[in-house]
Amino acid sequence: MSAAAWFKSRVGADRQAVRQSVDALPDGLWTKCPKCNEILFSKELEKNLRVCSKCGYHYRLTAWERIQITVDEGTFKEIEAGLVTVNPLNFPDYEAKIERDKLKTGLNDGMVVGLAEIGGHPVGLGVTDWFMGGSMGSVYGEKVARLFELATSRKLPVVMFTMSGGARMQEGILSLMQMAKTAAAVARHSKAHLPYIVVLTDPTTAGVHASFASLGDFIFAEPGALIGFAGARVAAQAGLIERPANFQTAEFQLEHGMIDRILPRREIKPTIIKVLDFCMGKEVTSDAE
Amino acid sequence: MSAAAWFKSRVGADRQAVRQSVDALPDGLWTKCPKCNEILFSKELEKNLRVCSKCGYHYRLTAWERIQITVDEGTFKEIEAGLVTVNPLNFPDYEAKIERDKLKTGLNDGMVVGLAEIGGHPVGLGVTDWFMGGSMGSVYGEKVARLFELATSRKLPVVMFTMSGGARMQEGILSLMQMAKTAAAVARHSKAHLPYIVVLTDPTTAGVHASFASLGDFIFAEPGALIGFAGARVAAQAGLIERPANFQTAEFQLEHGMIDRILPRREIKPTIIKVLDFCMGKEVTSDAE
Amino acid sequence: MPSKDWTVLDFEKPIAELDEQIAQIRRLTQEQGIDRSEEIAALERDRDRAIEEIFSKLTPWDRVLLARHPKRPYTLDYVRVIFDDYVELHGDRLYGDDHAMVGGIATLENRHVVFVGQQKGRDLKERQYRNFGMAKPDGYRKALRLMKLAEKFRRPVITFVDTPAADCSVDAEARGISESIARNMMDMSILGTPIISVILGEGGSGGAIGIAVADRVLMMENAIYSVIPPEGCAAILWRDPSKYKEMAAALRITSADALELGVVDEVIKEPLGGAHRSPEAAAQSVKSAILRHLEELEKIPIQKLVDARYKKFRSMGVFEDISKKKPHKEELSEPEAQEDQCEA
Amino acid sequence: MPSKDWTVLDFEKPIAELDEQIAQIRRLTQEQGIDRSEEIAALERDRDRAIEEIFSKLTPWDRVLLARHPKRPYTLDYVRVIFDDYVELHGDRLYGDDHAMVGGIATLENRHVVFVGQQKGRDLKERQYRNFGMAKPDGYRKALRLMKLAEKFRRPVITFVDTPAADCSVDAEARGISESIARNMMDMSILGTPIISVILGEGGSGGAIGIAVADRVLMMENAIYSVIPPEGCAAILWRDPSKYKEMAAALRITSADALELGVVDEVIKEPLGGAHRSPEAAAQSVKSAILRHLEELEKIPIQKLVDARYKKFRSMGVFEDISKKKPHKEELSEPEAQEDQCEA
Ligand SMILES: [Zn+2]
Ligand SMILES: [Zn+2]
Repeated sequence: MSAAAWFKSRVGADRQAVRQSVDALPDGLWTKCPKCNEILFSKELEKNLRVCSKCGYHYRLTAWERIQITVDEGTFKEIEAGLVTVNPLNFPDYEAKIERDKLKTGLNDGMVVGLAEIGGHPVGLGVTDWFMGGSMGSVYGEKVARLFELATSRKLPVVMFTMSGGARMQEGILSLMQMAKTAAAVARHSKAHLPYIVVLTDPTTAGVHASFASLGDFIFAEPGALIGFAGARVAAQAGLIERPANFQTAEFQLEHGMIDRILPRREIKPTIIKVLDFCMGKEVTSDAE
Repeated sequence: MSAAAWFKSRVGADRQAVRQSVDALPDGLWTKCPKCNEILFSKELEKNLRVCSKCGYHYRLTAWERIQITVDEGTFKEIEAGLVTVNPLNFPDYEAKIERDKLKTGLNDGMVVGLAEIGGHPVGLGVTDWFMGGSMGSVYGEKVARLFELATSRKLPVVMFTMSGGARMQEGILSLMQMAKTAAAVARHSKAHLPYIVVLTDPTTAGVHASFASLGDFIFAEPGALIGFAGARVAAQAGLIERPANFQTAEFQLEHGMIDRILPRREIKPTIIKVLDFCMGKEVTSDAE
Repeated sequence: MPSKDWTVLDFEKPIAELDEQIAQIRRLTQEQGIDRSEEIAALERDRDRAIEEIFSKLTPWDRVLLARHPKRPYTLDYVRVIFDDYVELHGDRLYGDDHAMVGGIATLENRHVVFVGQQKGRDLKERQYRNFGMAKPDGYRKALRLMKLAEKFRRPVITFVDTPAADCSVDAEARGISESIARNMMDMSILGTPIISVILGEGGSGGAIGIAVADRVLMMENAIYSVIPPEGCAAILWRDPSKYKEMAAALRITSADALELGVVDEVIKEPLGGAHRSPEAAAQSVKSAILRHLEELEKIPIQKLVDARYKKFRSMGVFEDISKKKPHKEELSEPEAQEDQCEA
Repeated sequence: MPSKDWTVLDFEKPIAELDEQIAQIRRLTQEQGIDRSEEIAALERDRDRAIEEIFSKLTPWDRVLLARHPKRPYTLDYVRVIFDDYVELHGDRLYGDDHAMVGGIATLENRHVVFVGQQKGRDLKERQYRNFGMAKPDGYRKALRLMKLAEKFRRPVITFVDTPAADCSVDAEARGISESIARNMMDMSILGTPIISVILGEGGSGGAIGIAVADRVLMMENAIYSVIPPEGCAAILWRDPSKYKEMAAALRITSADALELGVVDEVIKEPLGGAHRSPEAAAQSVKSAILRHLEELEKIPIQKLVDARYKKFRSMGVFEDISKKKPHKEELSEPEAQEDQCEA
């Protein structure tokens, strides 16, 4: 699917409508910032890439919104859209939840992968939607692995936007194995001297953070994004009480050496292009060897 | 030179005599431990590899003493004994100090390198004596580099006993370059899949610790050895006041993940043999590839 | 083994009572010199029948209790039986030495191997020293350092998994616990030497897989392997921590489940009543399983081995590909669901 | 630039006075509109002659003061002029982000490069933030991470050296400052991409060489490169810290010395009076020197380049080999000293 097609589709329109019913004030024209409570003109908010112009709060984006603001217009071609989730463990209520989120998002699962161009560079692109908490099950992991395999065979960089609550509990141990599977796919892509750029968005935690999301040659993050190993509820279970104020934020991870830079949303695409120029640009240091 | 020849030589005998005049009580038969003040029977002390039987204090060894207790009897052949130190910077008093330490140690400089067998394994061996504070100048660095190059060409492991106050100030920037030179020689040896075993003995600091001494596949240390980056006097200059009690000891380095094990002197040779068996033993996991 | 002992699980109580009877008769035999061996043999038969009876009906939650059994042999208990000449090696050469992750070089029959594994503590003091078997980034980095030594010297790697989870404290997070686990999985997936992992007790999520990307993954009969502890899952998913027993079943965390789901290659049978009833025999079973797999793996050229390792993990997961059921279209607008499962 | 200014060195005072005179006349010119350009030109000639006169007699200790000059351009001042599209990258992916070591990707004319360098602070606050340009293990590990990115994508590495020394505090020691420097030298010696290092100011011992194992090592005219600061050396070797000026000479730490000793490949001339009198011009000189060397290095196949880098550092040091002067004996008992030097 293309981004334009999605936005025109029934689900795309519904999703936009649902978002407005959540964020927007009754008249629909104005939206209240959940962080600073500023009243924002909805159209201005869209123009500002859904970043609050007052406090810089970065709203979460749908997969298709992310694609739209990231790729060169009209260049995204989805792949592997036919992979759909089943219920391998016969886990209670799993199918119902999947159906609910399919309706909500218009997607078969949380990970959308495809080929696109960014700044004229052909890339493999992965973006995540908030489907079952952005969790990684078999379909999610399989799509990531197939994306890396395709990129490896075509000598393409991979650009990945992550947003995830972790491994999907409803697929049990199979979800855990997606961590190994995606990490192994990254290994082969990396050995082929191909670049992998990760942008961590709010939130990126647990099984996804502890696998392909932490393995980029370049790792960026959106300001204020929740990023960490223990999901909030797991951490609560573990009784973590004394924590620094910025614990598990992008800023904490930067301070602790885990990410390259924090990028406000507007700077993400230009920075990715600079990095792609660096990695894939024609001027090479030596044609010998 | 062989160890036996050294012990029989005039300098060897003198050195033994000098040591006794320092450590020993007037009758020569008894020695007082500098750490616990225990009165030790000198012959027993020698039998105990110069480790205090009461408190475990490890006396420093001369290069030849170290060789004698480490290699299979009669297997050590010194190489590069002809390298001698000059005074490239015309540094004041340097020649006089060199001459003094030549007389004291019977060596041309602090590093003694050669070929030997340990547990039947042929190895390249480097040991250090307390010559100009165990400092690394051009001859010292050159000998280390030549040892690694010979070991690389003959596919031999390298076993290295370090004892050093750091780079030799009297050779200025040339001493600093020995750090790069020795590290580069280790790199080539390591790329050839050959093992490098380091035993850090008291003291190993500064330029030697920050170059080949920290690059072993296996790094062991004698108990209580002073090990660290800043030499004691440099650290004093830098005004380091609040330090943990065990700062810059072997025990501190173990706690901080920098060394594999602390080995009492008696366990060093058996452990080296186990490691050599592991690295060089005939049973391999796969003859394929 | 008195039945009031906290180290006896509820469902083990009948067994413990028979054990106690047998022990009493043995004591009497010694004290009084009367031969009561037939009586003992009969009681032992009763006890073994009781064990078989009880173990044939174990629930998944019972397996969790066995995997965490306070008397269960831990990693170093296995090491002592399985390996000779073990030289423990410490430290990650970066930050510290993690006592929850142990490792070193050792011999296994004629072979030289590298071993790494998580280590729990037996008493309170050792438990704290071992951080309850929960490794921090330093532990995963130490493990990777040792595995790279194995690769350099072409020796196989044996890893023993026994951890409730990786440590998720503030300092583990600050030093990159996610990065360390991710890096291990990535580098293990291309490590140029055979790797065998054995899940001995608790195979706790990322903490486990961080040292278990292996050519062969073996699993003790009463071990568990899970994406999340059942208690945590119940609390998070159903917001009802009391449902942990149901969750243990739903998550399919037993060795039989893992084998059926294709996540482990072999289940190692434990001695009657569990590994803790005969740690030596359990270790011998692990040893012979490792040796058998090593012999197979050693015959495979390294590149083939690494490729097979990739394919192994690559094929894990269950899903459906509806694009394969009909001609592929560039833009599927509204995919039709089909219900038959297909394994990738 | 009033002469009471603490940023003016003693030997710069006559220059500063002339600068001040010129500046005053310029101000008057502006205020009063009278053309005094001839007078200014004459004064400028005087000043330039004074500079030449003063700089022709600089002692090694004066060079130390210039290398540490409070107005001397620092690493990022050069970066702003030399590179375009600089994207700073942070962190070692292990522990932290060291502000004394900066780096990232950038373009240099048509080329894509990786840059790393030590960064000092200008005012007290920034000095503390930059830890006075003294990097900890995290800084060296960040530098190595970035250099490995350069190798992966076949881009050259440019490093800028300006550090009094590596940090030797308790926490630097605890995280392995020695290991980090040693590892950098080892890995740089085999890094599969061209490396150019420029010593901009202070080339302080292990702290400097930890990022300076390069195919070409260039050195600013007034930079120093030393195994130990002269003050420290005087204190340790002569137990008399007041002898630092003599020690500065004895240690041979100037750019001319380094060139003569074969430790650097080229000295980059600074603008009249030192880089701080014209930072832009200084940076342009550095830029053209880097470009010239890059053009040479790019023509060399990588393996040859790495071999040449090895030989370069391999040949540093001065000693004598008396075994070459006479037939080699297996056991030399009492070597005879011969006094002529030979370079390895
Ligand atoms: Zn706001
Ligand atoms: Zn004593």
